[in-house]
This record gives sequence, C-alpha cells and structure tokens, in this order.
Amino acid sequence: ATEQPDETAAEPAQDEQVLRLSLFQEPNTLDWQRVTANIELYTLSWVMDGLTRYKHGKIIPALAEKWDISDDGKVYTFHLRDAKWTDGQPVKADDFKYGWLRALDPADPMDYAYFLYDIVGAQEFNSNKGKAEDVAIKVIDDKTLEVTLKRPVTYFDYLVSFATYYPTRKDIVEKYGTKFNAEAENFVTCGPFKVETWKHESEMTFVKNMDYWNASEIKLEKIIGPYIADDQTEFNMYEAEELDMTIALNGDQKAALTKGGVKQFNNGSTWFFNFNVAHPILKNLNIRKALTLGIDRKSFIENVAKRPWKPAFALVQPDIIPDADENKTFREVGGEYFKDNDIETAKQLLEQGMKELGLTKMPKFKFMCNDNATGQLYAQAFQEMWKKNLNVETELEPVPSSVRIDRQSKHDFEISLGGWGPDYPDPMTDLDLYTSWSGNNDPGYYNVEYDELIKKAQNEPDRVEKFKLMHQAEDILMRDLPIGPIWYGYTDYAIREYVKGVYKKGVGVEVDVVYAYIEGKNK
Amino acid sequence: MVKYIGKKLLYAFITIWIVVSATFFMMQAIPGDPFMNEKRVIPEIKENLRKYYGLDKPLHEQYFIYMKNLMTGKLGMSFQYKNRTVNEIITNGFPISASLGMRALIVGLIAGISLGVIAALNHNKGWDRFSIFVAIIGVSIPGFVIAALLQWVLGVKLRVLPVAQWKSFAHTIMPTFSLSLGLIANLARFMRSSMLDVVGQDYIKTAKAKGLSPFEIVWRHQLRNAILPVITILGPWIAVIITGTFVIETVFAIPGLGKFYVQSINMQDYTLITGITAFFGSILVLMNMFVDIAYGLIDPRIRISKRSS
Amino acid sequence: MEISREDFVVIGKNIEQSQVLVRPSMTYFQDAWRRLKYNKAALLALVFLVLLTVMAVFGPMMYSYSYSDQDLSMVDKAPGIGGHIFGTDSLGRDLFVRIWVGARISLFIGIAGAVIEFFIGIVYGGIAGYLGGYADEVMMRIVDILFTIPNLVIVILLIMVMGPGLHTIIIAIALTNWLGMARLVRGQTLQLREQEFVLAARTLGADGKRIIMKHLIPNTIGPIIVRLTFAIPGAIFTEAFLSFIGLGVPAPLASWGSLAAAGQRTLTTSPWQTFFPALFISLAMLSFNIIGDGLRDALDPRLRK
Amino acid sequence: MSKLLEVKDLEVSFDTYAGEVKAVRGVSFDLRKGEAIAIVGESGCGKSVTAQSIMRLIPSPPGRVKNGTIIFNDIEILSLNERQMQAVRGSEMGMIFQDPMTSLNPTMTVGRQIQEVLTKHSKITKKEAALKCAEMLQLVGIPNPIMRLKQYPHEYSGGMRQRAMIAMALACGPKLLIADEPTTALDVTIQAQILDLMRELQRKLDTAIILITHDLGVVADLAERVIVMYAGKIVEYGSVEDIYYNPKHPYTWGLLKSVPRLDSHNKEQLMPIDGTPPDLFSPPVGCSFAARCDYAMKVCHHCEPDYFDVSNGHKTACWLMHEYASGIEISILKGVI
Amino acid sequence: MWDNAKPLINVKNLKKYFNVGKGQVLKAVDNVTFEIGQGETVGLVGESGCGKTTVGRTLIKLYKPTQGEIFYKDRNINDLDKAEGKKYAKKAQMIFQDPYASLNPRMTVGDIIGEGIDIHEIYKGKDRQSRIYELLEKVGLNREHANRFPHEFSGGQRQRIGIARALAIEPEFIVCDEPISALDVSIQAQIVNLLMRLQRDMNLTYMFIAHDLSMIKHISDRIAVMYLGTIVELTSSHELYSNPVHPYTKALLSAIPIPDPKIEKGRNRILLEGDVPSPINPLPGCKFRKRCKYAMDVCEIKMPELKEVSKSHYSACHLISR
Ligand SMILES: Nc1ncnc2c1ncn2[C@@H]1O[C@H](COP(=O)(O)OP(=O)(O)OP(=O)(O)O)[C@@H](O)[C@H]1O
Ligand SMILES: Nc1ncnc2c1ncn2[C@@H]1O[C@H](COP(=O)(O)OP(=O)(O)OP(=O)(O)O)[C@@H](O)[C@H]1O
Ligand SMILES: [Mg+2]
Ligand SMILES: [Mg+2]
Repeated sequence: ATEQPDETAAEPAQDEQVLRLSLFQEPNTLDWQRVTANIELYTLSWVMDGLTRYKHGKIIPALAEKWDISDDGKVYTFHLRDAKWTDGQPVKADDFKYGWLRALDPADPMDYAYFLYDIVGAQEFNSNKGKAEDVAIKVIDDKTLEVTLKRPVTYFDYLVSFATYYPTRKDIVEKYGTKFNAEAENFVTCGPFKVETWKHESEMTFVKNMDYWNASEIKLEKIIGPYIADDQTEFNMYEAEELDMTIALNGDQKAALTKGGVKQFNNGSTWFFNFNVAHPILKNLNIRKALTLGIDRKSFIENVAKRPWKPAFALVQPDIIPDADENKTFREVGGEYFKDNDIETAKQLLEQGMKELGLTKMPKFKFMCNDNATGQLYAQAFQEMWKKNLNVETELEPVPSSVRIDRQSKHDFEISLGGWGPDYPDPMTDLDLYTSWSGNNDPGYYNVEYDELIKKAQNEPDRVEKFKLMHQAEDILMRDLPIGPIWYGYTDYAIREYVKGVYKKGVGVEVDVVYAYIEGKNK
Repeated sequence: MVKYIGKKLLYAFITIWIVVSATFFMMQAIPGDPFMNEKRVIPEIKENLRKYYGLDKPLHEQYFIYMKNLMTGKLGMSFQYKNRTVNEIITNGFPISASLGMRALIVGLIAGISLGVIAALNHNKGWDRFSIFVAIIGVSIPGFVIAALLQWVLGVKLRVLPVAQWKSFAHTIMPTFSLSLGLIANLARFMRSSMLDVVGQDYIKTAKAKGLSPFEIVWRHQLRNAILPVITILGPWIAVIITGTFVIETVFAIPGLGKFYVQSINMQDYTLITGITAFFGSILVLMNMFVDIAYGLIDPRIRISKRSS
Repeated sequence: MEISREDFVVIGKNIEQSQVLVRPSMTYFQDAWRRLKYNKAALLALVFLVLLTVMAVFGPMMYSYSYSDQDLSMVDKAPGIGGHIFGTDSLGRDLFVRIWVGARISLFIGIAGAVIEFFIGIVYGGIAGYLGGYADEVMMRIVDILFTIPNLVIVILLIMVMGPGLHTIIIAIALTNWLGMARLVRGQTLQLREQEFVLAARTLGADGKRIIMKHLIPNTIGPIIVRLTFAIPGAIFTEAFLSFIGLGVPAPLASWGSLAAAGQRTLTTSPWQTFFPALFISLAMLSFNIIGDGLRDALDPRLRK
Repeated sequence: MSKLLEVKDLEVSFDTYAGEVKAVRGVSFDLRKGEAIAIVGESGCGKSVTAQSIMRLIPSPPGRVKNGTIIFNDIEILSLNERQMQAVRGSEMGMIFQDPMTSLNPTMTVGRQIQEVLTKHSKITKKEAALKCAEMLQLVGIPNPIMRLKQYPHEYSGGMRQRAMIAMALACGPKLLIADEPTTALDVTIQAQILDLMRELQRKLDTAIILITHDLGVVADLAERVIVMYAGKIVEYGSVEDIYYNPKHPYTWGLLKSVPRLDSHNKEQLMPIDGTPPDLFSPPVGCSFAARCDYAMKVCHHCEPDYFDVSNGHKTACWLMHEYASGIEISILKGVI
Repeated sequence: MWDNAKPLINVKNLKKYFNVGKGQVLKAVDNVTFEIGQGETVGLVGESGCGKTTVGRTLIKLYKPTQGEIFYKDRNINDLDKAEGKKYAKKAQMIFQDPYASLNPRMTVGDIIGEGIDIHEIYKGKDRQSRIYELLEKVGLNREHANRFPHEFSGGQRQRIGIARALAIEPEFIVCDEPISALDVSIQAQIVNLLMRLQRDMNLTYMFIAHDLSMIKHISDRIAVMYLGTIVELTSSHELYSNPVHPYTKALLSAIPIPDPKIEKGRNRILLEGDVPSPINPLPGCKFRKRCKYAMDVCEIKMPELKEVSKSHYSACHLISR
C-alpha cells in the first residue's frame, strides 16, 4: 500500500472522458416508439442502437450485421449480430417485431407510426382497417428478420436507424406500462451509453455501456446533459466553462464567443413563406412570385439573422441530399430557380398579378410568424422589405409555434413563415410534402401532375429514373411557388478545442457525440 | 370553530371547482391542437390519439370524467409529457419552486421590511428617498433583464456564481435575488406607509414615555403593528411566488412549476394547465388561511370568529 | 407701549373677531395641490412626466428617421454612430425614435389601463363594500376565482375574440389587473361605511348611489390614486410580459416593454438596446411612484394642520 | 418643601406649512414633591404640549422648544441628550394618556408592556419583574393579576386599561406622574374609581402629579393647586381654593360658569364662553382672551397683561387687576360663585 | 307639562340584538319601553356600551329592531314604504357624538348642510344658498364658513355644523347622540344653549343621549337611566336627582364630580365595584346585581320590571317591590 502514491503521481494527467452539453428541455417522452422531437431522438441515439446507425455522418450496420434486399427492392432481410440488452438478455429479432407492431398499434397510438407505413399491412393495421398479423414483419429465427415493403424504398437502411424502428422488449414494456422509459431505473437499452440518472426537468447523465458490441470505439465515459431551454443561458454556461459545447449560436453570440472554435453544420432544413393558395389574392401565381422575388435574402442573412445560412432558391437543400449519382447533390443537378432580390421582375409580376385580379390597391396581408423574439424579428425584416420594395403592406400575427402549426395545417392563415427538415437523406422527404394527400401541405397546393410524378417516383425501383421524376416535380413546384423559399439552414456550434471526434449526424440539427473524446483538457 | 373551518373549506371547494371548470372550458376555446407537431401527425393517428386521451367524447362527458378524477386527487396524464402524470409533474416541480419562492420571500421580507422601516423612520429625508429609489429602480428593470444581467456579470464575467441550474446553495443565489426584487420593492412601499401610520399611534408615545430607546420602540412596538396590514396582502403573493415564475425559471434553468403556466397553455396541454390551476387555487386558499392564522397570532384582537361578523 | 387710564374702559367681547379663520380658504384640491408643490421630488417627477409626454407626442416628428425604417447596413450600431442618438436595433431602426414611439404606446397603455382599472375597481369594489354581507362575500369570491384562472388564458381568449391590437391589449390588461383595485376600494368602503358621516347621510335619507358617489368614493381617493400610480407601471409591465410572449403591440410598432424584450436577445453584444427602454421604464415608474407618494401625503387629511 | 420641578419661560412652537404655531408661549410654574397640580383650559390651549415638553416628547420636527428651562430634580431636562433622557423617562417620570384604548399596544400582553419599563430601568430578572408587575396590578386594584398579566389590552375593559396604564407609569416609582386627561374617555362611575385610585397612590407613594383636564370637577377632587391656561399661556394660577372661590380671570369665571351644577334647580341658561379660542398660528396682540371677554377693555386689545399677584401664590394675567381698572363693576361674578 | 302632550314617539318592548359570530348574541338593547311627548326632551344616560346609541339609531331607522315596535305619531316606522320612509327621514334627525368623524372631510360645509336640502329637494339654486347661510347664522357661524372644509374648524364649530345639517330639513324630532361628550366644558355649554334655544324656537323634540348626568339633567324634562340594555329608572329630571331609587342611579349621581373643592373633597361617593359586564350572553336576573350592594337572592333569578314607584317615577329594582 505504501508504493501506490508514487506510481499514480508519476502518471501523466489523464483527461477525464466526460462531456457536458445541453439537452434543451425535459423530453416529452423517451419511449422510443413515441418520441417526435429531434432532441429526444438525439438523446435516445446514445442509449439505443437500431438495425443501422450513423457513424461519422454515414449509415453503418449496427444491430444488423448485414442485410439482403430483394431485386424489386421490396423485401429486406436483416441478419442480427450478437448484441445484449443492459440486463444481459440477447437482442432478438422478436424484439424488433414487437417494437414495430407496438408503434403501429392503434390502441396505443404513436405520433410517428406512419414512419412504418411503407411496410405491407402497416397502415391498415394502424388505421384500424387491418390486423397485426397481416403486417409483413417476419421473424425467421432469433437472428433473422424479414420485412416486406409496399414499394421499393431506396432509403430504408436510413429509416431503420430511426427510433421508431428500435427493438423493444415486450417484458419490459409490460412491466413498466406507462412508466416505460420514464425513469432512469426503467431503461433497458442496448446502445453505446446507459442512462445513469434522470432528474426531471433538470438533468440527465449517461455512462458508457461496457457491454455494447462496439464498446471499443466508444471513448467517452460519461455524458452530462442538463436541460437548458434558454439559448442565452446555454451560451453563458458554455462561456463560464460549465458546458463543453453549445448548439446553434446566433450571430451575437458568435461575436461574443471567447472560448473554443466554431463548427458549422448543415442542418438540412429549408425555410420558406407558406402562401395560402386558397386566398383570393394569393391564389394568383404572379403575386406569389412577386413576393418571393421581392426580398433581399443575402442582406437578411448577413445583417438580421447573422447565421451561417445560405439563400434558398429551391425546395430541396444543397448539401446532404445526394442525387442519383451519389457524388453530386440533388441541388447541384437541379440548380436554382430564380434570383435573389430581383425587385424589377417582382414589381412587374406584382403589377401583372394585380391587373389579373382587377386590383388597383393591394390589401394588407396577414403574416403569421412565431411569437418569440427571433420569429418576430425575422418577420419584421420581410415585412419591411415587401413594403419598401413592392409597397405591399402586411400585418404581423405572432403566435406560439403550436398555434402556428395548427393553423397552418387547417389552412387558416394568409402568409406564414415556416420550415422543414428532412427525415432521411432523400429528396422525397421534402417533395412529398406538397402532394394533395400530404398532411404537411400547408399552402393547400393541389396539382394533379405533381401528384402523379411523386407517386410514380415513389414506386420507381430504378434510381436514375426516380431522380429524374423528382427533378421534374421540383420544377413544377418552383413554377407554381405555393411556397417561397428563403434560406437553407446551417448551424454554428461552439465546441471546446479539447472535444474531439464530433461529427454531423446526417439529417437533423444535432451533431453526433457518440464517438467523441476528450483530449488535452488537462494541459 | 369547527363550523367556521367547515364553512371556509366549503368556500374554498366551490372556488376551486369554479376555477377548474372555467379553465377547463376556456382551454378548449383557445386555438391550437394538443397533438400538433412540426411534422404533422396524420389524421388516422390523430384520431387514435384523441380516442386514447378521451377527447373524442362529448365535452360534458370529458368534464365529468375529469371532475371525477379530480375528486380522487388524480389530475390525469399530461398530453405533452407522455409518461408523466400531472401529479408527478407537480410533485417534482413544486418543492423546487416553493424552495425558491420561500428563499425569495425571506430575502424579500427582510430586505423589503428593512427598507420600508428605514424609509419611514426617515420620512421625507435622504434615506427615505434613497430606499424608495433603490426599490423602484430594482423593480422597474424587467425581470428578464435583471436575471440575464446577473447571469452575465456574476456567472460569466466574474465567475463567482454558477450560471444556471438548481443544485447547490451557490446556484440559488442569483435566482433568489432576481425573484425577490419585486417583493422587496412592493414590501418596502407597503411597510413604509404602514409604519408611517403606526408612528402616529398613541401607544408609540406611551412607549417613548416609558424611556425605551428608538430601536426598542421600532422593534417591539412599531414593527409588529405595522406588519399587520402587510400580512393581509401577503397571501396571494406567497401563492404566486411559491408556485413558480416563468421568466426566472427559464433563464436559470430551474426545474420548477412556473414555466408550465405559459408552456402548457401554448402546448394545449389541457390536463396540465387545468391541474396546475387547481393546484394553484388550493395553494392560494391555503395561503390565505395561513395568513388568517398568522394574522390572529400577531394581532390578538383578531379572533377568527370576529372576522366573519 | 404706553398704558393710560383711558384704555381701561370695558368694551366687551367681540365674537366675530374670535371666529375669524386666519388660514386662507382653499378647496380640497387646491390644498392638495399646494402641498404637492411643496414636495420638490414630486414636482420634479411631474415635470419629467410632462416632458416625457411632450417628447412622446413630438419626439418622433422632430427626427429624420421613422420608427419603422429599417437600414440593414446599420444593424446593431452603438449610440452616436450614424447620428442615431440611442443607437440602432437589430433591424437597423433608430432606437431614439422607437423609444418615443414606445413611450406613446406604453404611456397610453399605462394610463388607459389604469383608468379602466380605476373605473372597474371603483364600481365593483364600491358596490361590494357598500352592500357588505353575502353580496360582498360572493363578489370577493369572484375576485378570488379570477385571480386563480391563469391570466394568459384570459388574455389569449380575449385576443381571439376581439382580434389583436392596442385596444385588446388595454382591455386585457385592465381585465386582469383590476382585481387589486377592487379589493382596495372594497376594503376602504367597508371601513368608511360605518363612519358617522355616512350614517349621517343615511339619516338624511340618502340612497346607496349618493352614498357611494358622494361619501365613500371621495374618501378612498387617496389610496386609490396611490394604487393607480402603481397600476400605470403595472400595465406597462403586463404589456411588456405580453410582448415577451408575443401578445404585445403589433410590429413594427414598439412599446418600451417590447423594446426591452427584443433587446434582451442581444444584451451582451448590444446592451444599449435593453438599456434605454429599461431606463425609461424605470424613470417613468419612479416618477409615478414619487408622485403617488406625494399625492398620498397631500391627500391625507391627517397630515394637514 | 423642596421643588421637584421648575418650568421657566417655556416656549414651544410647531412649524407647519402656514408658518409657526406658537403652542406654548412662556409658561412658568413649579411643583413640590408629592404635590398634585392641575392644568385646566380649553382644548388646544397647550396643556398637552406643556406636559410633553417636560418629558421631552414633543415630536421634532415639526415641534421645537424655543426657549425656557425645565429643572427636574435639579437636572436641566432640556440639556440632556436623548440617551440620558431615556433614563429619566419611565423611571423618574411617568405619563398616562387620555385614551387607554389606543395608548396600549394592542399586540402585546399587558404584562410585557409593564415589564418592559421595569427591565429597562432596573437590573432585575424576568421573574422578579413578573412578580413586580403582578404587585403593581394588585396595587391599582386589578384582581387576579397573574392571569390578567397574560391578557391583551382588548381583553380589558376601559377602566382596567387605564389602571394598567397607571400601573405602568408607576412601576418604577417615579417622582412625577403626568396624567394627560386620564379620565376623559371613561364613564363617570369608572372615572370616580380612577380618581380615587390616583389620590390613594399619591398618598401612598408620595408621587407628585400633574393632572391635565378640562373638567373642573375632576380638578376639585384631586389637585392642590391649579394652573389655568388659555391660548398657550397661563392666565391664572393658585391653590384650588383660590381658583374656585376667588377666581380673578374672566376666563376662569367662564370655565366655572359653563358647567351646570347638579344642585341647581331651574332649567336656566348656562353661561358659556362664546366664540372660539384664537388660532395659535397667529395669536392676537394684546390679551388673547380679549375677543371673548365680556370685560375686555381697550387695553386688552393691544397690550398683553402682566401677572398680578392676588395673594400669596395666586397670580393672574388680567388687566382688570390693574389699579386703573379698580373702578369697574363686576356684577356677573356674584351669581356664579 | 309633558303628560298632557300626546306622545310623539312611542317605543314598545324594543329589542336590538347583534349577531357577533360564533353563535353569540349581543343584547345591546333588551326590552325597552318609553315614550317621548311632543316638544319634550328625554335624556338617556348610562355607562358606555349600555345601548344608548343603539336605541337612538333604532329610533331613526339606522337599525332594524330585533323585536318590538316604534310608533311615530301612531305609525310604526318599520312598516313604512320607501316614500314614507324618506318622509320619516325628513322628520327625524340625528346629531352625532363625534364632531370629527361625522362630517365628510371632502365636502364643503355648505355642501354638508345642503345635502339634506338636495335629497329632499326642498330648495334649489339661490334659495338653497340663502337657506344654508340662514342655517349657519342660526347655529352661530357666519356665511363665510360655507366654503370651508370641516378640518378648518374647532370641535365646537364642527358640532354646530352637524346641528345645522340636521336642522336643514326642518325635522320635528332629533336624536342628539352625545353631541357634547367630545367637547370642552366651555364649548359644551355653547352647544347646549344652542340646542335649547332651537328647541324653543322651532318646537323640537329631543332625545338627548349622554353619560354626563349634570348636563343631561340641565337639558332634559325626563331622564331614562340605562344599564346594560335595559332602562332601570325613568322619571323627571328633578325627581331623579332629588329622589333616586335605583342603586345604580344613586351611584351614578354620586360619581359626578362637582366643581367645588370643599364639597368634592368632603363628599362620600358610592363607588361601584368592578366594570360593566359584557352584554354578550348576559347573566339571568338583574343585570346590575354583581355590582350592587343590595343584591338579594331574587335578583339572581328574576329580572326586575320597570314599575311605577311614585307618580311618573318608574324604576326596575326588586328593592322597591319590597
Ligand atoms: N404635532 C403638532 N404639529 C402642529 N401643531 C401642533 C402639534 N401638536 C400640537 N400642536 C398645536 O399646539 C397647540 C396646543 O396643543 P395641545 O395638544 O397642547 O392642546 P391641549 O391643551 O392638550 O388640547 P386638548 O384638550 O385637545 O388635548 C394646538 O393649537 C395644536 O394645534
Ligand atoms: N353594529 C354593531 N354590531 C355589533 N355590536 C354592536 C353594534 N353596535 C353596537 N354594538 C354593541 O352594542 C352595545 C351597545 O352599544 P351602544 O353603541 O349602543 O352603546 P352606547 O351606550 O351608545 O355607548 P357609548 O357611550 O360608548 O357610545 C355595545 O356592547 C356595542 O359593542
Ligand atoms: Mg391634550
Ligand atoms: Mg354611543
């Protein structure tokens, strides 16, 4: 016992593998079939594993060692690897089937059940028109799972990394009931980390799961995730060295930053004006076009938003979403549809539109935006631009975002400022929004041609042909402009220099810290 | 006595019942949908959700079911927090809000009363002006500005206190101070005027004639009597302050109840808003009762029975 | 003085002379005003408020910038730069003009809110206090109930029913803030009701309306005015909170509250955007309070001699 | 007998918005040990201010002692500092006020209020103080003192409260008791009890008493000497007999005449002093009573009268005592006395 | 004099109880019967809290009696309808005890006096003004005082204003509720003289409440002595003084200080032991018995009734029936 102090003292200062970052706010739920919010999906990706998962921005096999796809692209057979739940039980194909059917069970409804609608029989079961037995999920044996899809889903390997597709233990769900995953003690997981503590409304902590199949690649010992809802508070905590990284800096914070470097990630989102096409004036294409062209995106982004965004001139965003040729992005191929700050054209279009409508004076539009400080700030910038450039007056309607979304979905608005983030890296995630059957078709856009193209593309097994159809669809959409694209979202992160190995996760706002590690903190 | 308490309880019961009913129906009238998400929930699923939460039933039926549960103390499942009952949310948040509130109350009482007393003892002199000035300036700057400023200066620049969260004593200092400012100002003003009322009373002259020192007079005779009118208005204050404050809790990331008053309305979380309103109502009633009792303790003239006549 | 024998002639009493009132005759409000004038601080505050009002009315006109003109090349500029006395906001708008436009709104909201509160409070509290007994009990329970229902719900519903706008905000503020006033007036009238001068009026055959209007209300006016001076900043603050959650005045109009709320975003990088609105809120509140204090003293009959 | 208290040329003013209110304008008198002296006069004539000056209880501002000396027990009271004064108050001098309802702290037990004086001025333990309190209550005739000590003022009746006030004032055995209208708020029957008690205590404890009242009946009961004040000045003073049987000032006459006598039979007119006292904010030149005086002479309106000696220890400030006025017939007097 | 007059006011078995919570009843006035003749002054004396004010206020309908009847010129005043009630208010007035609290501090003296004129619409405009001046002069104030506020007046002057207010509507009957208790002796006489002069001039009827026997004796024709809600003795003022029957009256008379040192110092007082007991749930039997030297067994059981001792001299004591 006497020698020990000497030995430890001689050792070089070891970096504690602890990462501290904000988890924003108490999750609505961490029941993986039930979650909807990004931050919750993000948190769950630390403690769970899907058939596949992201690593360094790419999809890799995870609980599935490998999978076979039938020629028509409709049947997937997953071969599971030897993995264990945190209570020592092996992960079985049954767990997947149970979880997926659970997500679809209409008696216990889950918001994101439609994520599984591509599976044969899923939608029918979920909308009380079919039976669970008819859902085409087949357990071949403990290690083999077979799924039959309605159509060839080229991005199904991405989809299965999503939380709704996580395996779920029947015995655990039955044991805890509504308290499934509701407390730290109730979690039985199989991901890189384990939930250690959960102080509601306050903080969660995670520790490394030594039994994780890929444990050797996981370096962090612990993640501490306090819930900090206020972004200025989060920034202040970062500056005070109470956090190691902070998400989504705004321009002013970026200017005030003194610690660490700034990393920029595409968050995949596109932001646009929603025009209610049923509105007696906004139904006019030229008016919509004029409003879309008549703003200065560049100046807005630089001076008002002060974010690393890019002006948007189309729907599908430029970076993450590849084209048929994976080396090019969909955007590169599709190109831009109009010019920024094209006031001359806008004025002409406006005049023309007014003539078509028989208007001499433009009535005031109602412009709905989020009621928070930024929401109102941005809306005011556009309000003033329209007024100055086109002499179009608007009245702001700031509402809580839940109300905005509700009213948008009921088409109870005139113009609103909205956005969309992709769920999977395929243009379809954006394009199918504006089909007549889409629940997210806020403008109430209806074009038979467009609907046809999307339907065709969805069922097209050939990748090249499929992308051609999707480009055609975007052309139509950008011709009709039910939405007026404004910017593509990018996010600035402040990350301390000693935090290494942080990657963009894929689609979504958050970064992937599962493979992160600390180096050089204790220098 | 028993009859009196029984009557009080009955009034309280009716009050809370009306409040809950009003909130219940008013919430239904507010625009928005509890099951709305940026990514739309498709109609079939929404149907299922409405059924699951019993929203497919006629409103009056929902109301009776809610009331029945309320009787047994069950406030129901939150819509927003899928795995948490409203009871759990309150049990989790209230102790923290209450702890913060009580701290702020203590600080506010001590500082506010001292300030008011100092002001009154120096009526229309420099100290009077100064104390009022401090109080008013303190409270005129909006809470969110004060909180943000404190956080920036003490937390980030000077690093003497943790920026946010609710963990150790050090974590409680800034929120307590921010929250107590309003109280301090209000109490200072009330105390000042009620001290001025008391100073003119005959028994103060008696005390002086006994040869007591100014301090003894203030401490033994003036304070107790001056606090009485202040106590009567304290009930609602305490109720408000111990059930949490939206701004302070948000800025300092405190896991209290306050944020739910805004959030649950915005999120259309019917059960949560109705539940915490019922809870707040009970606390208010309780606090008013405590204040009645405290009043009786401090002022022996006020016997409970006398107040009802 | 010389005393002579002639002076010692009895001339008797002179009652008229003994009853002459030496002190000058003054109406109640003259007297109050005189004593308010005596109070230097209150006077100063009054002058400040008048100045503020004048600036609110004429300030924006005297200046080349309008409150809504954006200049995105002049965003977040510190005071002084480019001729912007108070600097610019995050849309390059001139803060100086916006402060005065904000003063219009905030002072208007403050005073209008307070006035409505005054009337509702007086009528409600006066009736409750005058009637007493069960009517009072029921009316005060209603106050309790309204106090307990979340204000936000009431405000949102009101905005929904009446549509957004200044008038809605004022009514919303008045509706949620009058409870305190009603409690105060009721407490006062309850006390006054038993006063002998009220009984005297009743023996003269005065009816309830006359007693409330002529006897009860005028005698609560002191505390009411003090309460009103609280109500004005109270209304300004409520509006500020409504702005903070997006229910305030419609943009690009500004109030002090919405300016402070908007500035909070850039508190560390452009502190002037918060500083000026906060400063003016504080100064106005201070003024109203000092005046309230002065009025309290001036209107208190016990303090007169 | 030695002088306990000597007041000389006391002038007290209050500063108000309208100017200076000259509440006491040159009052001089003295008091022997164990003697009871009464100060009578109309409301507002400066009785209370005089008494409170002796205890230095004039609120300042607005009040201030402009002039004069007060020698109590060979100490110049007006030159003491506040701390020294505190030692005198309560222990050397005690004071009871008009309204026992409001003069006791409603939120403190009577016991504690009495105890407070004791512990302040003498080093005794709480137990001893409690015993002493009970003793005091017993002395002033409150039965069951141990229980009564624990009660609050509102649990006492008016008479008991005034007794408690007296007990408090006498707790430290003061040499001087100032009683400012001690019975005005009480019923006649209770008043009689209290006056009896005071007389008895004066005898027992040899305390000097300054009794302030406007009720000449009360004075007749208790006092040995009487000071008659009017508009901030002493207009007449002397022994009780002097004042009642040989009053020299028309104001004193007025006071005596305005009270109906129980033993008078017919329903005759009372003879009040008409008019109201002057506003002390600008007292008239000359005699301040002149405007209400039936015998006012020219001189009274422009010249203030000096004090004239009537007999040993009986003085009055009235021009009627001047030799020039000796011819004036004072008829009215006869009917009164 | 008074017995020939037809009674103006007739009070029969008047009871006024107050509910003071906890189910307790305060018997402020307990079975009081008397009458007041036209032009007469009836005095009401007794210790503080014995119910004098309550009787007075019930007479002018400020309180509703718990039981019993009050007739004004043979009309039960509590059966009057609204219009008649207003008429009664014009007939019966009150002068209040506290000259400071009974005048609204925020009204001018002119408006205070004019209020009754306005309510009953007796005069308007110029007439109203001259009526107010007339009243002011009648009570010994001057016109210039009409524009002043009450706080500018001394207590005696305020009481005159109160009297002018009551006189403004030309009442027949006035309850004077201790109008002089708060005043100085020298001012008291002014007010009493004024009241007596007005009575003569205007043929007023007074109910005069006081606790000072000497003044009340001076002004009243008859006196009722009250103790704890009941009348214990009722007779002419001269008779009461020269021939008191009830032990309480005797004690009351002996307690009055006489402004004559020789008499006063040599006088033997009947000192009453103890204080007035609480009117809440009073003892059965004679209410005075705890303080009465002559208390007998019967006093504990039976409440004595008011009986005629000699002509027009009533007393409620068991001693007399012996
Ligand atoms: N604090 C004060 N401020 C201004 N004036 C005062 C003050 N205290 C007393 N006075 C004035 O001093 C004068 C004498 O008052 P004092 O109280 O001595 O009268 P008093 O003889 O005791 O009358 P009362 O019988 O009413 O008690 C009065 O005119 C009064 O107005
Ligand atoms: N409104 C009321 N509510 C309850 N109790 C009352 C009320 N008015 C009077 N009392 C009580 O009734 C009793 C008689 O009161 P009242 O005022 O008639 O006495 P009083 O003889 O006029 O006394 P004082 O001489 O003090 O004026 C008292 O005990 C009093 O406390
Ligand atoms: Mg006095
Ligand atoms: Mg009375």
